[in-house]
Amino acid sequence: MIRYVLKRILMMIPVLLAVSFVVYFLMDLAPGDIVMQLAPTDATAEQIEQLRKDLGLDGPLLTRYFRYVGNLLKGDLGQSLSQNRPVMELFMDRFPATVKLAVGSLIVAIGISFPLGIAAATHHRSWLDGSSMVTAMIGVSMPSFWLGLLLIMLFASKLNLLPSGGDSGFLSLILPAITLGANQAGSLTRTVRSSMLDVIRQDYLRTARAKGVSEKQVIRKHALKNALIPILTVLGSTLGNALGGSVTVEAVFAWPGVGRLTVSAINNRDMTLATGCIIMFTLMLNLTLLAVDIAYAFVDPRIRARYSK
Amino acid sequence: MKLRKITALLLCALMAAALFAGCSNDEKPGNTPSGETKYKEEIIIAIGDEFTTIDPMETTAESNQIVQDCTHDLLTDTSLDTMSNAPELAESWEMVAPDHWKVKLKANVKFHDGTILNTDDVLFTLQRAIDGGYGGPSSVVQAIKEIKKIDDLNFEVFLTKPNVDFNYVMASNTFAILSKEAFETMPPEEAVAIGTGPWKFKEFVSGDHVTLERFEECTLYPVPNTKLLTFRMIPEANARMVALENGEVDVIMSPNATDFSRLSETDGLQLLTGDARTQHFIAFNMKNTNSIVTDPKFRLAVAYGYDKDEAILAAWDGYARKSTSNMSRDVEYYADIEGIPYDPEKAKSLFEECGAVGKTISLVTSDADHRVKLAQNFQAQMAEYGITITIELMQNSALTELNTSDGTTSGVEITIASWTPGMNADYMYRNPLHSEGGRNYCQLADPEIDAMIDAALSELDKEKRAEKYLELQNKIVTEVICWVPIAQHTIAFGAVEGLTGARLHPGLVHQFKTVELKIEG
Amino acid sequence: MSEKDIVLDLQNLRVRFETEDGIVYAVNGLDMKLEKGKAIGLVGETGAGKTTTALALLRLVPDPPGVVECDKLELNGQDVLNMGIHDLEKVRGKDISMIFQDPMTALNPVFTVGEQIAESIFLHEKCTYAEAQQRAVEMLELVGIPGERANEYPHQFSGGMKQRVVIAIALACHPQLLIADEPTTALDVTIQAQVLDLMKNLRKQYQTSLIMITHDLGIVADICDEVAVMYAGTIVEKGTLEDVFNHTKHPYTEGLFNSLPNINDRKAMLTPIKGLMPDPTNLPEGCPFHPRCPYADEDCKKPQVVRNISDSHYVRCGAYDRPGFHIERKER
Amino acid sequence: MDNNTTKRKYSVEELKKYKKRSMWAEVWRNFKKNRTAMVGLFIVIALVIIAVFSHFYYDYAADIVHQELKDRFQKPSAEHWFGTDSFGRDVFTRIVYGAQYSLSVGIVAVAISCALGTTLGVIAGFYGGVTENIILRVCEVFVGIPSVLLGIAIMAAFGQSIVVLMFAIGLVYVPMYCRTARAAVLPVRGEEYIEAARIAGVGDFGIMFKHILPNSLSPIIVQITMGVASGILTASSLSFLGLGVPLPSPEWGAMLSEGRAYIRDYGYLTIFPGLAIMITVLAFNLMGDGLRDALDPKLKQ
Repeated sequence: MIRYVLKRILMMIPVLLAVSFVVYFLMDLAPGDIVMQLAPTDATAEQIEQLRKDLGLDGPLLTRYFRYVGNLLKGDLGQSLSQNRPVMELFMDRFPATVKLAVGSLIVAIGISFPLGIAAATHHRSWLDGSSMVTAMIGVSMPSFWLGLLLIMLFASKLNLLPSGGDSGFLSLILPAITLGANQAGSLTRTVRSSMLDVIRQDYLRTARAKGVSEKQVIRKHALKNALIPILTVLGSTLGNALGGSVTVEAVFAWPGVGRLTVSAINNRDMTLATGCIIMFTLMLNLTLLAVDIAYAFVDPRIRARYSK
Repeated sequence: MKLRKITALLLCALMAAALFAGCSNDEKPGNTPSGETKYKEEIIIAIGDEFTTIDPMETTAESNQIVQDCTHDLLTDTSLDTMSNAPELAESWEMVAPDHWKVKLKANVKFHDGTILNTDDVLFTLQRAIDGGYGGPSSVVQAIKEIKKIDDLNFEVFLTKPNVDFNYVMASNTFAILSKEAFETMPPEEAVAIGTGPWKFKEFVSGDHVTLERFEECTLYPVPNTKLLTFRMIPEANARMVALENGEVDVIMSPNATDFSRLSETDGLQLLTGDARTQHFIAFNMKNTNSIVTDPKFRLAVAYGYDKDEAILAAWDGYARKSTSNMSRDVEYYADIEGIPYDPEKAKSLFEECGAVGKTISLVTSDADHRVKLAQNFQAQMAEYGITITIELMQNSALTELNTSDGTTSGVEITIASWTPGMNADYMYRNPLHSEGGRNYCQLADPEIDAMIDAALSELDKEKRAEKYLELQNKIVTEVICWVPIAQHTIAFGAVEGLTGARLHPGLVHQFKTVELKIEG
Repeated sequence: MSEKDIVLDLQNLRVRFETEDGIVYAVNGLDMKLEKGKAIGLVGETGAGKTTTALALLRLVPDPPGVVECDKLELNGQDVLNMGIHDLEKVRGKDISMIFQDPMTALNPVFTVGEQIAESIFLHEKCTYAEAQQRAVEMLELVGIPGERANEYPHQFSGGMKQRVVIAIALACHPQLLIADEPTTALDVTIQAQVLDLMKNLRKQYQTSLIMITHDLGIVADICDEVAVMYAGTIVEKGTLEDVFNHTKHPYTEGLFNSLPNINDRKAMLTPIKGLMPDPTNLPEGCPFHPRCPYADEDCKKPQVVRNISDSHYVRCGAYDRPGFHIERKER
Repeated sequence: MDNNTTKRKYSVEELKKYKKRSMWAEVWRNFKKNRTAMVGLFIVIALVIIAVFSHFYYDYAADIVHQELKDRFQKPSAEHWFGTDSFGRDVFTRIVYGAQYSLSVGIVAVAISCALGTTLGVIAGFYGGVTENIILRVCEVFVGIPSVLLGIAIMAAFGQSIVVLMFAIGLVYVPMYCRTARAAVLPVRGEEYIEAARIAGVGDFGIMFKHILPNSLSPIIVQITMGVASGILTASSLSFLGLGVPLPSPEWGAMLSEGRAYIRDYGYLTIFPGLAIMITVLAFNLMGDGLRDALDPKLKQ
C-alpha cells in the first residue's frame, strides 16, 4: 500500500513539470509586460532593463524556464513578481478559504444528490425519477455565476438574511457553498442514480431482502456501499476541481480563494504566481484522486486485496 | 450509514463555527464612560480592488496607497481642504535654486515603534528606494541627486534637473517615510509597516481584509476616536452596496452609479461624491501613417462628431464631468477652454471630405467596464456617420505594452485610455504627451510640444506659466488633436449616515485618517 | 392431513409484469399446498414462471412492473398476502427463505460472509450482534466451511463454497419453508452433488419443507417427494414422484422426459419438444401448450380444467375428455 | 456461376444497409419515447433555426451596434419584450441575435476537441504501448489544470477573439474525448473483424477510422451533445469574466456581465441572458441524456 502511494506520488512529478511548462509558456506568450507595470511610469529604458534583470526575467524563454524549474525541483515556487512575496506564502494565505468553500459546497452537493439520486434510482422510471433527473440537469445547466447573483439578490439584498460576500464566518459560506454545490450536485446526482441503478439490479440485494432486511437497510447498507465506488470517483474529482478554486463563484461572492488570486496573477502577467498556483492545483487534484483511490480500498475489499498484493 | 454520521458531524462543526463567528462579530459599544459621546469601535470600509502590500515602495496601486495613507506619511501631501500642496512631515521648505531645496521636518513626530522622526529616516527611506530595485518611486530617485543632512530636522536636497515643483515630487505616494530604527530592530516585513500615520497596521488576510488599529501616541494627527479600521475587499459593486445596506460595512468605495440616488435617498445612508482627476480620452496613434487617423481632418471630424454627453450617459450613467480640455479641472493652471464643441453636421462634411465614410477603423482598449462601454458607444456613434469601428479588448497590461511600443508598427489606430496625473500641471503633459513620456499612448513626438512642456515647467513666474499652459491646452485640443478628451468621472463613497472623516481624493488615494462614527446613547 | 401440518397454502396465484412492450403474464392461476417436512419439485423450462412463483411467495416480485394477485397465500397459517411490510420482513428469512440460482452474484461483495450470515440471525433472533456472529460461525461450520473464514469476503471463495454460504444464510434461522431456485445450475457437476447432499441432510435435520425449483428431473427424483410441472405460468401436472415419473399424464411432461438422454440406450436420439415457449405477452387461447402438442385438437383452444387422476395426482389437459386418450409414453 | 456470386454479394450489401438503418431507427424509436429528451431536441432545433435566421432577420448595424440612449432601461413591454439595456438596445433582439455566438462557440469548440481528442484517443487505444502512454500523460497534464483557468491563460496568450475562444474551450475538453474514444476503442481492438480487415490489407488508419471508430461511436456521440452544453457554459463563464467575443456582439455571458451592475433595479438585464444560457445548456444536456439512454441498451430494463 505504502509503495503504491509512493509510486503514485512519484508519478505526479512529471505531470507537474509538464503543467508548469504549459502555463509558463502560455504566460510568456501573453502580451503585456509585467516589468512595464512594475516600473514607474517615468522609468527610463535602462531602469526597466535593470528591473527585468532583477526579476530574473531576462534571457530567452527556455533559460528562464529551466531556472524556474531548477528552483521548482527544490520545492521553491519562487517569488511573486507583482507582490514581492513568496508564491507559496500567497497561495497558502488564500488556500484555507478555498478549502472551506470546496468542503462546504461538497456537503451541499452530497446533501442534495444522495437523497435525490437514491430516490430516482429506487423509483426508476417513475415521475420521481424523471423530476429528480430534470432537477439535476437544471443544476448542471445553470451558470453558477448567475445562480450566485440571483441568490445574492434574494437572500442578501431582498431578505437581508445572509451576507453577500467575503469570508466572515459560517453565514458567509452558505450562499457560495449553495451556488457551487448546486452545480456539483447536478452531476453527482446522475452518478448516484446510475451507480445505484447498476447495484439495484444485483442479486445480492434480493438475497438481503429475502433475509428479511428492511428496504431502507437494503438501500442504505447493502446497495449504497456497493454503489460508492463510482460515486467516490466523481466526488474526488469534484473536490479536486473545487480545490482549484471556482473562479466565477469566487468573483461573484468576493470569496478570498485561490481562483481569484490566480486570475489576477494571469491578468497581471505575474508568471511565477500564476504558474505556482496552477502547479499547486494540479498537485491538490492529484492528491485528492490518490486519496480517492485509497478510499476505494476501504469500501471494496476486492480492491484492498489488489493493493496489498 | 457512516457517511451520514460524518456529514452530521461536519454540519455540527460548521454550525458551531457559525455561532462562534456570530458572537465575535457582535458590535460592542465603545468603552468610553457613559454620558460622553460614543464612537463606533470598528469602521469597516469596503474596497473594490485588492490590497496586497503595506510596503509603500512596492506599488502604485491606489487600493494599496489608500491603506498606506492611513499608516504612513509623506513629506508633503495634497490638502483636501485647500486642494493644494501642503506640508505633512515637512514643516517648511525653501527653494534655494530650482535644483537646490532646503527642507525642515516637523519636530517630535512619533513612529509607531515609539522612535522620533529625524533626517536619518528620510535618508534611509531614499536609500531604500535606490537599493530596493523594482517598484521603487523612481520619480523621486530620478529627481534627487543627493540629500545632505544639516541636523536632525533639517536637510538639503540637490536635484538632477531644475524643478520648481519639487514640493509635488515629495508628495509622491511611494515616498512615504519609514523608520530607520525599526529596520534595525525588526524583520523588514514588520518594519515596513511602521509609519507615522494615525493608524497602525494590525493584520492582513490576503484577498479578504486588512485591519488597522489607532495609534494612541500619534502626534501628527489627532488620535482617532475609532479603535479599529478595516478595509474589506469586495470586488462587486452590487455586493458592496448590499453589504452597506445590511450593515456589514460602514463605507463603500465606488458604488454603482445606479445606486447613487438610492444612497442619497435612503434613511441612514449618505452619498459622497467628487470629480476624479482622471482624464478619459480617445487617443489617435499619431505615428500610424497607414491609417486615416493621421489625417488631421479626420481627427477634427471625430472631435466635432463625438457626443460626449451621450458617452457619459453610456459609460457612467451620466455621472461624469464633460471635458473640453486635455487638462483635468483641479490641476494647477487649468483653464476652462472651449475646445471643440459637438457639431454633427460639421463632422459629417469633414468625414466625407477626408474619405472616412465607409471605412473600417480599429479601436483597442482594455477590458475595464467603463472603457468597454465607451468603446461600444463610440462604435455606435461613428456608425451614424457610416464609419465602422471594430473593437479589440485586452487586459490593461497588454494594452499598456501595445500602446507604448513603437507606434509605426503597432498597428493601433484608435485607443481609449485615461490618465490620472499628480496635482501639478507638468504631470498632465509630461507622461502622456511628451515624446519621452512613459505613457504617450497617442505616440505624439512633436518637438514644438516637447519644448512648450519643458518651458512651462521651468517658468518661475506664475502668470507667465499659466499663459504657457493655456497655450498648450488649446494647441493640443484644437490643433494637434491627438486626443479627444471625454470626461472626468465622478468618484463616490456610500456611507452610513453620521460617518465623518471619509474623504474623497481626486487622485483616487482617498483619505480615512480621521474617520469616525458617533453612536447614540 | 391436518390443517396444522400445512406449511404453505397458495391458491390461484397470478403474476403479470406491466411493461412498455406489453403485459407479460408470468404466472396464471397457480395452486400449491405443501406439508411440513415435505419437498416439492417445481419443474419446467426457462421462462415457465418458476422463479417468479418463488419470488411471489416471499412477496419479492419487483413492483412496478410486477403485479401479484392471489386468492390465498398462507404460510404456517399466517396470511402473508395481506401482511404489512414490517411483519413481512419478520417472516422473510425467518419462516421462509430462499437460495438463489447464482452464488456468484447472490452475495454482497463488500461484506464478509460472517457479517452476511449474522445479519439474518441478528434480524430475527433475540440476540446481541456478537452472539449472532458466533452463530454465523457455527452455521459456516455446519455447511462445511472452517469457521475462521467468516471474516473473509465473497471474492475469496469458490463458487461451491459461496453456495454453501448462501445455504448457511438461508438456513440460519431454521425456516419452515426453504425455496431453492436452481441451487446447483451454476456449479460444476462434482460440486453439485456435494451441495445437494448438504441440502438433503440439513433439511432432514431441521425438518424444513422445501420447494426445489429446477429443470433437472434427476435432482427432483433425488430430493423431492412431489413434483409439479409448470408450463407458461400454470401447473400442468402435479403428483408424487411415482405419479409423475411413472404415470405421466400430460403431453408436456411426456415431452420433458423424452428430451432426457437415455442412460440405457446411449445411441438413442433425443426427442426435443418442437417449437418454443409461447410469448408470455401473447399467450395462446386455452391450453398454452397446444401449439406444440402432438395430440392437440380444436378443443384444446378452450379453457382447460384440472382433472384429478388420484388423490395426489392431477393433470390439466382437456384431451382426457376424448375417450381412450392416452399418451405414448409407456407407464413403467 | 459468375452471375450468381454478384447477386449474392449485392444482397449482403443490402442486408447490411438494412441492418444499419434499423439500428438508427431503433435508437430513434427509443429516443422518441423519452419525453424530456424530445423537449431538448425541439429546443435545440429551434435554437439552431433562430441562430441561422436571425442573421437575415436583423441588421447588424441597425439592430446590434446602434444605441438609443434616450430609451435606456425600458422595462419589458409589448414594444421591448425583454426591455432595453443601459445603451437603450432591445434585449430581446440581442438575445435572439446572440444565439449564434453561444451555439457556434459551443459547436465549433466541440468539433475541435472532438476531432483532436477522438483522433488521439483512437490512436492511443489502437497502438497501445508507448504511444498510448504518452497521449494519456499529456491528457493528464491538461486535466490537471482547472478548465476556466486554462481558458483564461490561453486567451491571455493569444488574445481575445471568437476564434481563440473556440480554441481555448476546444483544447480544454480534448482529454475528455481522448479518454472516451480510447475507452470505446479498447474493447473493440481485439475483435475478429478488425483482424479480418488487417488480413484483407487495410492500413492502420483505415482500420482505425473505417472499422474501429464507427463501432465505438455511441459514447462519443453522447459526449459531443453534452460537450456542446459544457462548451457553452464555459464560454459564458469566460465572457462573464470579461474574456470573450468582440463587442458589441451580444454573447449571453457578456450581456449577463454587463447587466449585473444594474441587477438591483433592472434585474431583467441579468435574468433573461441567464435564462437563455440555462435553457440552451439544458436542452443539449437533455438531448444528450436521451441519446445516452437510447444508444445504451444496457440501461433498458
